[in-house]
Amino acid sequence: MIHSTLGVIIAVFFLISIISLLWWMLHVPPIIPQVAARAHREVEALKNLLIPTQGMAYSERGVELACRLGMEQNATLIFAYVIEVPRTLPLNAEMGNEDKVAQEAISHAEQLAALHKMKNKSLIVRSRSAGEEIVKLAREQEADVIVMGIRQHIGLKENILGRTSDIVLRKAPCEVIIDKLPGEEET
Amino acid sequence: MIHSTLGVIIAVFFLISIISLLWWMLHVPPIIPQVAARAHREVEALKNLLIPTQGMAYSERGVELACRLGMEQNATLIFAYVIEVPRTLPLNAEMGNEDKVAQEAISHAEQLAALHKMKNKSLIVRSRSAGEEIVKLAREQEADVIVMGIRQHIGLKENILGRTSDIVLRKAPCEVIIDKLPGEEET
Amino acid sequence: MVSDNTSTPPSPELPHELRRDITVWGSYMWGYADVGADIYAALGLVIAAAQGAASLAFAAAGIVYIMIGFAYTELAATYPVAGGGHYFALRGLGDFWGFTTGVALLLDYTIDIALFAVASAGYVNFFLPYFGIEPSHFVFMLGSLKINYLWLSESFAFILFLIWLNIIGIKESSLFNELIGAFDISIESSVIVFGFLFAWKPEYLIQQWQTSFPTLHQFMYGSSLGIISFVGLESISQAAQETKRPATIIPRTSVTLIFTVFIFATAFSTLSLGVLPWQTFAQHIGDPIATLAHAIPYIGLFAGPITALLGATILLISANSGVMSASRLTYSMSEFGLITKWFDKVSPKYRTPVRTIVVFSVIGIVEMLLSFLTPQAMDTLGNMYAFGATLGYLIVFVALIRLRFSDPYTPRPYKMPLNLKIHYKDRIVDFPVLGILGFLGVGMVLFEVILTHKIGRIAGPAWVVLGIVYYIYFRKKNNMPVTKSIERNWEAHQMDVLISAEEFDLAEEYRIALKERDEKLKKHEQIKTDR
Amino acid sequence: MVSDNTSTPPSPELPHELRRDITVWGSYMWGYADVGADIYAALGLVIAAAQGAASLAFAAAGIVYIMIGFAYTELAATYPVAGGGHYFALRGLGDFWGFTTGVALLLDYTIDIALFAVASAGYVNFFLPYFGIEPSHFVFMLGSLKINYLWLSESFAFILFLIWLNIIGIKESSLFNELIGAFDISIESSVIVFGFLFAWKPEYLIQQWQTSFPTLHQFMYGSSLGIISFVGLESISQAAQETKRPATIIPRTSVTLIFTVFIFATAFSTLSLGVLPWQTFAQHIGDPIATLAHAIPYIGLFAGPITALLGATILLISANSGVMSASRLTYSMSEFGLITKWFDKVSPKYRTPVRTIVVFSVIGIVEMLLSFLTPQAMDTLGNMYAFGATLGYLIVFVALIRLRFSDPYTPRPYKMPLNLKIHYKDRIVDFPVLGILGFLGVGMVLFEVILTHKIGRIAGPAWVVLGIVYYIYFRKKNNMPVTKSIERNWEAHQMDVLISAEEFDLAEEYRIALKERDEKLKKHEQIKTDR
Repeated sequence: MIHSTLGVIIAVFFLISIISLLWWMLHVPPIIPQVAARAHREVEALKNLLIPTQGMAYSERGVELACRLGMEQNATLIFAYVIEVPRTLPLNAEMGNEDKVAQEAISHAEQLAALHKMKNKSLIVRSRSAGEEIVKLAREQEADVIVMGIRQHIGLKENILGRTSDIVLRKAPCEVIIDKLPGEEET
Repeated sequence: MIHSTLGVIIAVFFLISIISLLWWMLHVPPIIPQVAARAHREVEALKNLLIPTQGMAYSERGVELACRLGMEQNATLIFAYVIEVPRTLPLNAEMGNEDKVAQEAISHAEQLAALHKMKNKSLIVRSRSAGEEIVKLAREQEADVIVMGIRQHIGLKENILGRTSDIVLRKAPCEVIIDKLPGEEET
Repeated sequence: MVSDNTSTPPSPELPHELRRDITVWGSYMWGYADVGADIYAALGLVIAAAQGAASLAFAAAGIVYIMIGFAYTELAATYPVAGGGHYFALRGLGDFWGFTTGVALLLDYTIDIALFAVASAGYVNFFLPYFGIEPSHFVFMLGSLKINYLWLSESFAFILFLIWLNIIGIKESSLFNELIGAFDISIESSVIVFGFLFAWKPEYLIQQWQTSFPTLHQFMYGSSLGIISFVGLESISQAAQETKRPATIIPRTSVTLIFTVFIFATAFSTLSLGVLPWQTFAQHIGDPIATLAHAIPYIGLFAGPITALLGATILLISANSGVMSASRLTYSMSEFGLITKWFDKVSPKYRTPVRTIVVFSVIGIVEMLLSFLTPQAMDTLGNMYAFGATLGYLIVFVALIRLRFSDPYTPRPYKMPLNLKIHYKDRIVDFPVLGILGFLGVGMVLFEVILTHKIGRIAGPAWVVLGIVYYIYFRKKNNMPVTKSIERNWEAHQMDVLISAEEFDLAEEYRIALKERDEKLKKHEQIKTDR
Repeated sequence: MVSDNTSTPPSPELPHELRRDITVWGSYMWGYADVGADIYAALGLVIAAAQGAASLAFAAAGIVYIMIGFAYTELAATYPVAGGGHYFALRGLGDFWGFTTGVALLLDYTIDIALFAVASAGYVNFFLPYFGIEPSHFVFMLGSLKINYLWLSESFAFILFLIWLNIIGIKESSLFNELIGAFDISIESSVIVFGFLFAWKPEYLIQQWQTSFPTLHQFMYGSSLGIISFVGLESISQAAQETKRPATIIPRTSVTLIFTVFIFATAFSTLSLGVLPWQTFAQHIGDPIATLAHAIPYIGLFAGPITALLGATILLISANSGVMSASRLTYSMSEFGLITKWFDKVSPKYRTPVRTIVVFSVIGIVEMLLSFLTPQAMDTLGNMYAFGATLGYLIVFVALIRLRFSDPYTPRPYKMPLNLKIHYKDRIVDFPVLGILGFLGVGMVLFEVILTHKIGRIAGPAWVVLGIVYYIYFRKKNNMPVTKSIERNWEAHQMDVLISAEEFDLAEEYRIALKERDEKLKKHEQIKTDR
């Protein structure tokens, strides 16, 4: 003889909550092996990502890559646009619309960072050699990794990477990630 | 004169639900600029990631990187261990414990993929040249991108990348991402 | 916001397009304007029919309505252009069904204009005695018919005002809605809150539930009337092409509208039966909110003027919604070659489709005149209203299901919940289970409408048949296929729509989806030629 | 599972460690064994005090208890070693407080052994008449004191059995708990479900609430008694070093224990007052579950044997929990040089700390003998029980707060909710607001215990003071600092703990956190030397 519907509801609620608590308790997540843990945590430790950008589609690919890499640990993205000034000109020479191009490249990168809701700061610097400057910036900004999107240099047989990335790869004080798009189409 | 507490509860509930509905409606997410959308969507389109692994700490870094890159779009990771057989031996020669090493490298990669709950498959192949084989696998498996973690080659002045990565960068039919760890410490 | 430096310049090849001037609040209000008046009209009717179970009847109707709402939300977010149901049917089922849906919905919008302008003027008459004017004096006899020419001219003036308002710009017309709508929502909310706080007796509601539970037939009739109070979501889609970032905003405003209207409808009916006996509402079918407000302490004192003001304004913006929607619907139909090209013209000065605004508002005026001349006309129009809406919705459900198969590449930022993944031609298609349920639900209501509405079941289909006759004549005359559709490049069109809507993310998603499909096709062909 | 090929080999330098043999269910049951018996004891007391508001009193006590639970969950997951509260205090506040907490908790565990073995034997006596044995015949007189020597020897036998069980292995001892615990949970759940289905009258509960609401003083007393029913979470931490993957499993079992006990306590009290008047429970304080079960249809028929069996078993595993916890606590205290090193020895054969098991169970036997010889001893022990637990918990809360500042690098897989981010020495520290509230809550309970428990407020502190006297003597004798702590390499120790627990992910997190700190320190020093 059931006395009240409220009693039935409480009884059912009691059973459901006890059973679901025990069910949850017994379903322990699987063990994380040491190798997996190490690779995962070391990437997690990358807090400062330096991303040299040129404002081209391939640079933005690098920015997106950096966003994915840094999202989980809420890393800081440092965007850098290096204006290469030829040695024939003084370092602070007027360079046509280079400043405007730099601004635009940086703003595109910032939009991507905003899409992923990531902390970021931007630098526009002038230098004789982009490669050397990037290495210097990595040291100054205490970057944990440099992420670069690069272009296919068609016909460049002896060095597939181009001058800048070659210097960065050789001299960088930190990890370097190079993202090379295939050469066929450039949007 | 308030007639019933239930009435008060309903009135409050009514107000809260109407106000919160309108509040939610009025808080539109910000616009996604075209550049950001393009970079984001193009990375999202990478569905097959080929990850050559050597079972070293630097290879696992590449695996972790690929996981981060493919997580959002639930991409498939294809792990490949290439056993390089010297030209002096037949291709199916006994190679000491190479098979065991390969198995272990693949299993580490699979553990990382499992940590990120990602689809993956694994290949162990024998070849004369690891680089050529990776390029061939990328074509066969319709890889959208090859992700490789590499080692610092100390003293190798003329080619910073090493033979395998150089071949892959030159001949790959798709995007290539190279992750170079700094040379100082190898765990 | 970073959007300013990336907004697209107006396309040079289409110099006179509609202008994107509607904000989030505006989009919501185009829907609310339409729906708000519907509740006003339906509350009394539903209580009279469903008696003690009126809240349940509203809730039951609400379930069908929520499914319609989800379907419109998906489609409007996917295809953010003017045209609403007609456009979805055109995309999914071809020209003929696009036209049929359009003509069914057009019926509703012109009736909106006529019915609600007249009803709004009726509420205005409440205030005239305070200014020494007695509306009932302004009457002349036409045969045996008494015609109130003051009321008639007021209604006429209202429609003329709305025509003018809609011509000068969607921004102005939308602003008018936004202000009045905000006022009306506040008043309605106050009535509900005050009512529940100071007048509502739960024991009274329970007693009515127990003693006056309707028969099944009464209940079903009541809940089919409840559907009327939920018509109106369409207007949000009609304004899509003039809404900023429609693919983002329309899902939000639609979902909000679905739930606010659902909450209002159940709250009003629950409140009503906890304050007054259902018989009282049955006796005052025409003005349930005023009846209710009179019975609530504090606000009861102002109930007369407040509810009259509320009625006058909410019905006026509802008529405004009718003018806007009728013009955009026909503009779109003309653009796609379903009716004469003459309507496909945007005023260069105001960026509004002046021709359709004038022509279809005039049709509304004609309907209004009829309703003054023949006493049954009002009933007839009401009956046709239900027929037009349900027929349109029924076709839209079919289009929704069809489009899931025929156009899987267009990104759907919002999908109806409850889908089954099924294999279809090498692809995985999300089959919408709720779409089928919605189709059956609306089908049942349409069946009931045809069964119970004596005039509507003749006049409604008659309007649609008349429309189809015109369609056949028009297409033949212009050497266009009648049963088949005109060839159109939907993909380029869709891409243009997304870009012009500043939905870059969706545009990229679409571009990549098409690219992947093309690559797949190319590979398939290669395999074929290799053989 | 892929874990097998990566499990660590046993460290060669510590050949005789405790063995990780406790599973999820085992870990949960070590806690439940302790708590289950406590509800059994407290239900009648709380109802007698809080009358119609007993459920509310349990809920109020539950809030303090949930905070204690969260604190233990955080600490046990962060430091997955044996020792429980004593270890946390040692890490957070140093050797002296580590010892004080340990000695307070040790009091509780030895009382556990004595009290619950005796009570369990009491329930066993229920069955003896069915075998023709009348327990009340086995009595001899000692002066004016009647001593039941059958009961005494039963209790003695039980404790000997538990000593043997715990010596042969944690796996065996845990299995014993797991089986009996599962049975007891099922029985208790059945009583609740059957009760709510067939005997519970909500109107009866409401009537008691309205007519027998306690005074504030009665209510507070009742809810302070309610805390007793919640003591016992500690045991999960004591078993941590023998639990598989403790940092993952212990948060789960603790949280589950917190909520199941909370649900059981509120359900039992709500059920009781909806079935019988509170006065009935006040008259049968000693056996509330049996009283309740008798009043429920169907199961009422078996109520006598079932509740006797339930009582006997649940009290026996509670005593088992006391034996295990007392031995691990003292093992850990010895390991860290707080008591003689003689106890820091694991049997090479069984991998259990045989010496501590035997010695501290014998202390339990002594307490048991006392309780048979002096009728007040039972009361005294009960009073001391509350004192020991609350003092221990109070220190643990301080340790929790302190550790957030002093040891921010150890990964905390679970953190108490509600934290304030504050700056402290160039770092951001999560300051635990709930820790402060918990401290105040437990502090209030301790205050109440000292105020109301006449014997406890003398005997409890006396035990602690006695302990401290031993501590001073021991540390002086061995040339160890008394007020200060021994230097220990906590970082290496923590890393060992994490690795041996197979919590590789946490170990990596810890390694990287320490590396980052070291780099920061190096840079700071460089800047200093550069000046």
